Amino acid sequence: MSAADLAHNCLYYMSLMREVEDRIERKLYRQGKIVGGVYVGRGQEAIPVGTALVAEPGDVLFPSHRDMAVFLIRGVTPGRILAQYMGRAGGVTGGRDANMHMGDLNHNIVSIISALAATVPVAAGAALALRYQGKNGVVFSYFGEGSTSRGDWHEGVNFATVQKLPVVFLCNNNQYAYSTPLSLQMACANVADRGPAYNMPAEIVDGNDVLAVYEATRRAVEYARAGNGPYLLECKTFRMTGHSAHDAAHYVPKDLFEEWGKLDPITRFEARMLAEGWGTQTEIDELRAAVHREVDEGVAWAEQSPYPDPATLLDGVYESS
Amino acid sequence: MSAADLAHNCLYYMSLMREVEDRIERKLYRQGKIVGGVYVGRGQEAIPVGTALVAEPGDVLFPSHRDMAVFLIRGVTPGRILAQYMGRAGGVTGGRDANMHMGDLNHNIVSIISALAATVPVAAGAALALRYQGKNGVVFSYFGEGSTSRGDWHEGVNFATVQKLPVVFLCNNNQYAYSTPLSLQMACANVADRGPAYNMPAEIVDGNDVLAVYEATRRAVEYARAGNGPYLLECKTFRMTGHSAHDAAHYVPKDLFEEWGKLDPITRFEARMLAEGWGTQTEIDELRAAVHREVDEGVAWAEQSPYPDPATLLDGVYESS
Amino acid sequence: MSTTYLEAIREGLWEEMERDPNVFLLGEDIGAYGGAFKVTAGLFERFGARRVVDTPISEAAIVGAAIGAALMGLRPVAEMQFADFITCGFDQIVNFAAKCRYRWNASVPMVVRAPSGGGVHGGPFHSQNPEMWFVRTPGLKVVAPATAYDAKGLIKSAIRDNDPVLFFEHKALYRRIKEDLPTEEYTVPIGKAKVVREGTDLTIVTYGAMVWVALEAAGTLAEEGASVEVVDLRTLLPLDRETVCESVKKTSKVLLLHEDTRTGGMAGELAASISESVFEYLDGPIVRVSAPDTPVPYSPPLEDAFLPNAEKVVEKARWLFRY
Amino acid sequence: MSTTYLEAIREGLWEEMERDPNVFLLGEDIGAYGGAFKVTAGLFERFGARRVVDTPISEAAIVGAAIGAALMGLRPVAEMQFADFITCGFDQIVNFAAKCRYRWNASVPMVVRAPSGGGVHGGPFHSQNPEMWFVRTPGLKVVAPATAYDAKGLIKSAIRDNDPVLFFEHKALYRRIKEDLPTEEYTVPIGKAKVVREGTDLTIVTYGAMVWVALEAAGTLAEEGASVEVVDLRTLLPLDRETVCESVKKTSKVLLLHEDTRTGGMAGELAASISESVFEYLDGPIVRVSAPDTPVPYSPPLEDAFLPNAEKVVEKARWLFRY
Ligand SMILES: Cc1ncc(C[n+]2csc(CCOP(=O)(O)OP(=O)(O)O)c2C)c(N)n1
Ligand SMILES: Cc1ncc(C[n+]2csc(CCOP(=O)(O)OP(=O)(O)O)c2C)c(N)n1
Ligand SMILES: [Mg+2]
Ligand SMILES: [Mg+2]
Repeated sequence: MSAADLAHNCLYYMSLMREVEDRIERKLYRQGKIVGGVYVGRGQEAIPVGTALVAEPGDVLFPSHRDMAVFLIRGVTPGRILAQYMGRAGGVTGGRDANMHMGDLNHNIVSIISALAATVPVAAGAALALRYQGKNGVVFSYFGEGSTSRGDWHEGVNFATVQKLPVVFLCNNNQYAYSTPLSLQMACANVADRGPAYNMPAEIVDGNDVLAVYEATRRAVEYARAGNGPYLLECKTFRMTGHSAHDAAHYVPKDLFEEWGKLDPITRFEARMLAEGWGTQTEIDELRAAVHREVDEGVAWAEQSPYPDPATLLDGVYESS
Repeated sequence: MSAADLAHNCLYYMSLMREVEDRIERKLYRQGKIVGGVYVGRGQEAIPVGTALVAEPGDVLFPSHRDMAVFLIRGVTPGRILAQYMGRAGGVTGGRDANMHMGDLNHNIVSIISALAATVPVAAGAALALRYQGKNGVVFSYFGEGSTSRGDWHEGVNFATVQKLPVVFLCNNNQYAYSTPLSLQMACANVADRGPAYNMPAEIVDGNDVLAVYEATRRAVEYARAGNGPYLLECKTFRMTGHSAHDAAHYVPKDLFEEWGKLDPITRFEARMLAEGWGTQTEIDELRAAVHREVDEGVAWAEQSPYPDPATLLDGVYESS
Repeated sequence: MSTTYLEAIREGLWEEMERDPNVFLLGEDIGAYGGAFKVTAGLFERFGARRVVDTPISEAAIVGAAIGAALMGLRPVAEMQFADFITCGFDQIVNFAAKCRYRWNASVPMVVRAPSGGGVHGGPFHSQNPEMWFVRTPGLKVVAPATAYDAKGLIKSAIRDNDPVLFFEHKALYRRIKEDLPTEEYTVPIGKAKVVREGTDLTIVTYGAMVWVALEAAGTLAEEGASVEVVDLRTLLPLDRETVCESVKKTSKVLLLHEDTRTGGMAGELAASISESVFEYLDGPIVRVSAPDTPVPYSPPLEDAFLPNAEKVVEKARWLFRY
Repeated sequence: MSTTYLEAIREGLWEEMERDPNVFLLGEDIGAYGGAFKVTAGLFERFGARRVVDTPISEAAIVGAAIGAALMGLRPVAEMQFADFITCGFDQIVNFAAKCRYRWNASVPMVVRAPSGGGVHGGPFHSQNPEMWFVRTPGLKVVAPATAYDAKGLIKSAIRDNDPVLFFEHKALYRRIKEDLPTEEYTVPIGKAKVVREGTDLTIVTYGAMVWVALEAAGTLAEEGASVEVVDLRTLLPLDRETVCESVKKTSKVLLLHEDTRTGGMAGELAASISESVFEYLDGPIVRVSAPDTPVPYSPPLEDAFLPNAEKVVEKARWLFRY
């Protein structure tokens, strides 16, 4: 892929994620069309985009709750995602589960459960399976810095490193876990400081720079795919919203929002594109308009999708049922 | 305490632990007087002894399954311990639980449960309580290297370091967890390599050298008591037995037993005592004889202790019952 | 001055913290933020970081630390952000806390608060009713209040109890119900059910949010001439079998109702207990109304179909009357 | 050539591994060591480290990795060293594995083997019967064989099943029972109970090690002229309510027996089910024999008092006959 094509892809998926999430959080949620929790990755789009664009089709991805672009990049349509949030039959889980609790093995995406970091050992098991099957796929395991406090995180990472499994651990360190700042979450300064505990390479990258994330992910994936075992990538970023749509984040010092707002991954990358000559302002404007249209269509598609039929309530608890 | 007194104490408790455990594993168990699992700390006595001798009365100890000397040092008699193993009413748990699953808050010792490392967060909570109560006690949290793989270990250590709690984490790295060697347990070379993950000082000490353990523990305890937070001490040693009395440890290369046998903490320390002039051979012989007598008496005491009355089966599930 | 169920819990915590300096709270985001549901709002400001401890995302450490502090004589109240996450600290509760006293005579006076239940469109992981995992574990006490009065009185009793207590607060009740509470101090005893409506023709035994469903159903049935007694268990373990059986003796018909899924639910234990003790008084099958055996679905039409409601109760009661 | 219960499980694993290259094992000390109980002895030598994976002491990782591998199309069989430690991987089982299919239509064809049960002087943490934690969790299947024949046939079915199956092997049966097994291949279907002794006066419903206790009791009662039918559930979830109810219809009296503690035990679910479906056939209370509501004590006289046995069953049955 040419640098310009890559740049275009990066901008497209970051913008698409931003727009889908904006629509969800600022429109549909407030209109009461989405009930239940809404968590967005505003300001963090460079992380799912810069990482998932590296993934090969045979790689298996375990996005967390602020990684919507992973779905978009793997080909899950905005319509299905929007329908998911609205609890419609056309949603990824057909109304069974909410928001980012979705997966689709046709796209090699495994659904999180709500318990944070529970996917980490599962990701290790998927990596074990890929190696077992003689495939050279890599597993992408996503989580926030707060999730690294969980026992499952430790057990999963430890097992993966002992077994030298092809997993890249992708941490978005947005410095908050709900209302809890890093300093009340861990005594170390960086999540990457946890790498040596597992004899695992750990790298810190600017999580608001999509190309830096992309390049670092390539290094990580190459390392893992070559059979060297897991690699931890800590993407420093900031959560530009409350924890969820109902949280005003009063506990975050205002100047942090301002400071990090200047580092917005999309604005920054648009400037970079122009500077590098990877695109023109017109192209950027067109991209933005196209994204808008795509999301408009997605919303329309989702809204026409019916609610699931209550008669299906009992189906699918077991294979036969 | 004079160096000679300290040395005498060290030798006495190491020998007492050795003798009690020998009696349990090599006599009572084989005689069928102990049913259920028997795990001993043969060859590792320097660790519970060198650490627990540092403890102040107000310190709270969480010994694991190879740390019998902790009980002896805190004043739990061999008789009560032997009765515990034999399921007698006079045992520490009155026949309710087996072997090292015992605790006694009168001696500030908390009982492990079987799930490894489950005591680690509990130890953190005890340390929180000591600080809360304005006491300057330190908590001693014991575990084997294999137990550090557990999620509870990670969560407990992480919480303790975030809260800067007065806990010393005391790891006996005896290089096996049941049949599992270190290399299948963790990808790092030392348990101490896990310290930086929690921004916690971590020190490696010769776990078969009781004075080295003692001195290192003093450093660790001083650090924790001063309010600096947890300290991790990794005591390198070797499990000179099978995992339990029914395990012949065929999976351990024979030469490892030979090699480590030469480093037996008791033999080694006796030589050191003589060399340093902390005691004479006569004194050592007398100590050994005294230990023998003490354990003989303990066994006699335990054997005369009745079995618990089945009529008490339902008592004590709740406070009132 | 009406008090919501949520405020009642907060008041209970507050009063106990004022009364006993050994009471303290720990959990995720419970400090300055006041907790995901704001149950602990204001407590951090009043009692400070020493007594309102924000923790990392570590349910095993939260429960474990509570156990450790309890063993040292404190009275910790741990919060699970959602009851669903209690599975992450499960071993600590069922193996450590529950068995300490029986094994080595050590008290663990700890409370674990857990916002549970559906009807809030929370989906499979924010709606569960996990009580039966604990009701089947000797050594624990399990409480599930239905009213603001009981919520306050029971949280206070739970804190004073010398055994580990799981306190299931129903999320759907938090702000939906409001009562005038006594101004003087009171507690509600653990282990005592309550007849919340008297009747002679049928006993409905239930707890938590379903008490309101039962009362609604009883109202409808009254219009049809049936006199329904409603027993609110309030405590699930130890179970007040006596109050249940007394009621059944009187009415001879019983409907067991819970929001939890059917198989292995509380109704089973009640059915066994009733059948063992007052079989001869029964003049009809013991019937159940519960959620079906599925995860809790998210989408409103599915969740509505999943949850028991007054209509389903009335229908089942009518069937039983026809029996 | 007689086969023990333990050998039967090993044979089942072995045959399935020979048959299907996607089947693999993971757990603590299951490789060269052959597992704490030697169930997997010889499999490492035959199938190597790729298919017999020794893990760190990480129950959550063991179950989690099994889920991940199952999602990718493998058929992992995870071993818990003791069933008691399943609490350490609890969230993975009840929230991850159990709900995948319902939530997003993903198969988790995983088996978790768990040596459970008392009578081996294992004390509170090596003797538990944790089945009800899982029976109350929709999406799981739960199996608890009583015979070598069923153990082999059910482990094979469990491995071939496309849903997560918990396989409780009773430790006290491992080497205590021996049977001649068919030389040809067979499986035993999940979800089907079995009448292991026919009778007309009383039905005893039970499972696991208690099947043998029930049979012993039935023998004693036969000498007293009572004809006792014994139903071995074999699978606890999905529960074969039909076989149970058919038997009760025939005998009109029922005794529910389990080694697990009483409150919240399997007997509750059975009592509810029987009372709902075949109430009119009952001519006496549904009675229970079970362990009491305590942790499992270690000391032999205490454990003996704790465990149900034939004497206690006979006594309860006599009471019921007198009723
Ligand atoms: C085991 C568990 N405990 C608590 C929660 C509630 N919860 C949901 S998201 C969240 C914060 C997560 O923080 P982090 O991992 O840093 O991810 P971020 O939201 O910042 O991206 C919490 C506490 C949960 N989902 N799972
Ligand atoms: C959670 C859990 N899983 C498995 C076991 C079974 N088990 C008991 S001791 C042991 C090995 C412990 O190894 P380590 O921590 O190194 O201590 P050591 O025995 O070597 O002193 C195992 C696997 C257990 N007790 N708890
Ligand atoms: Mg975060
Ligand atoms: Mg070890």
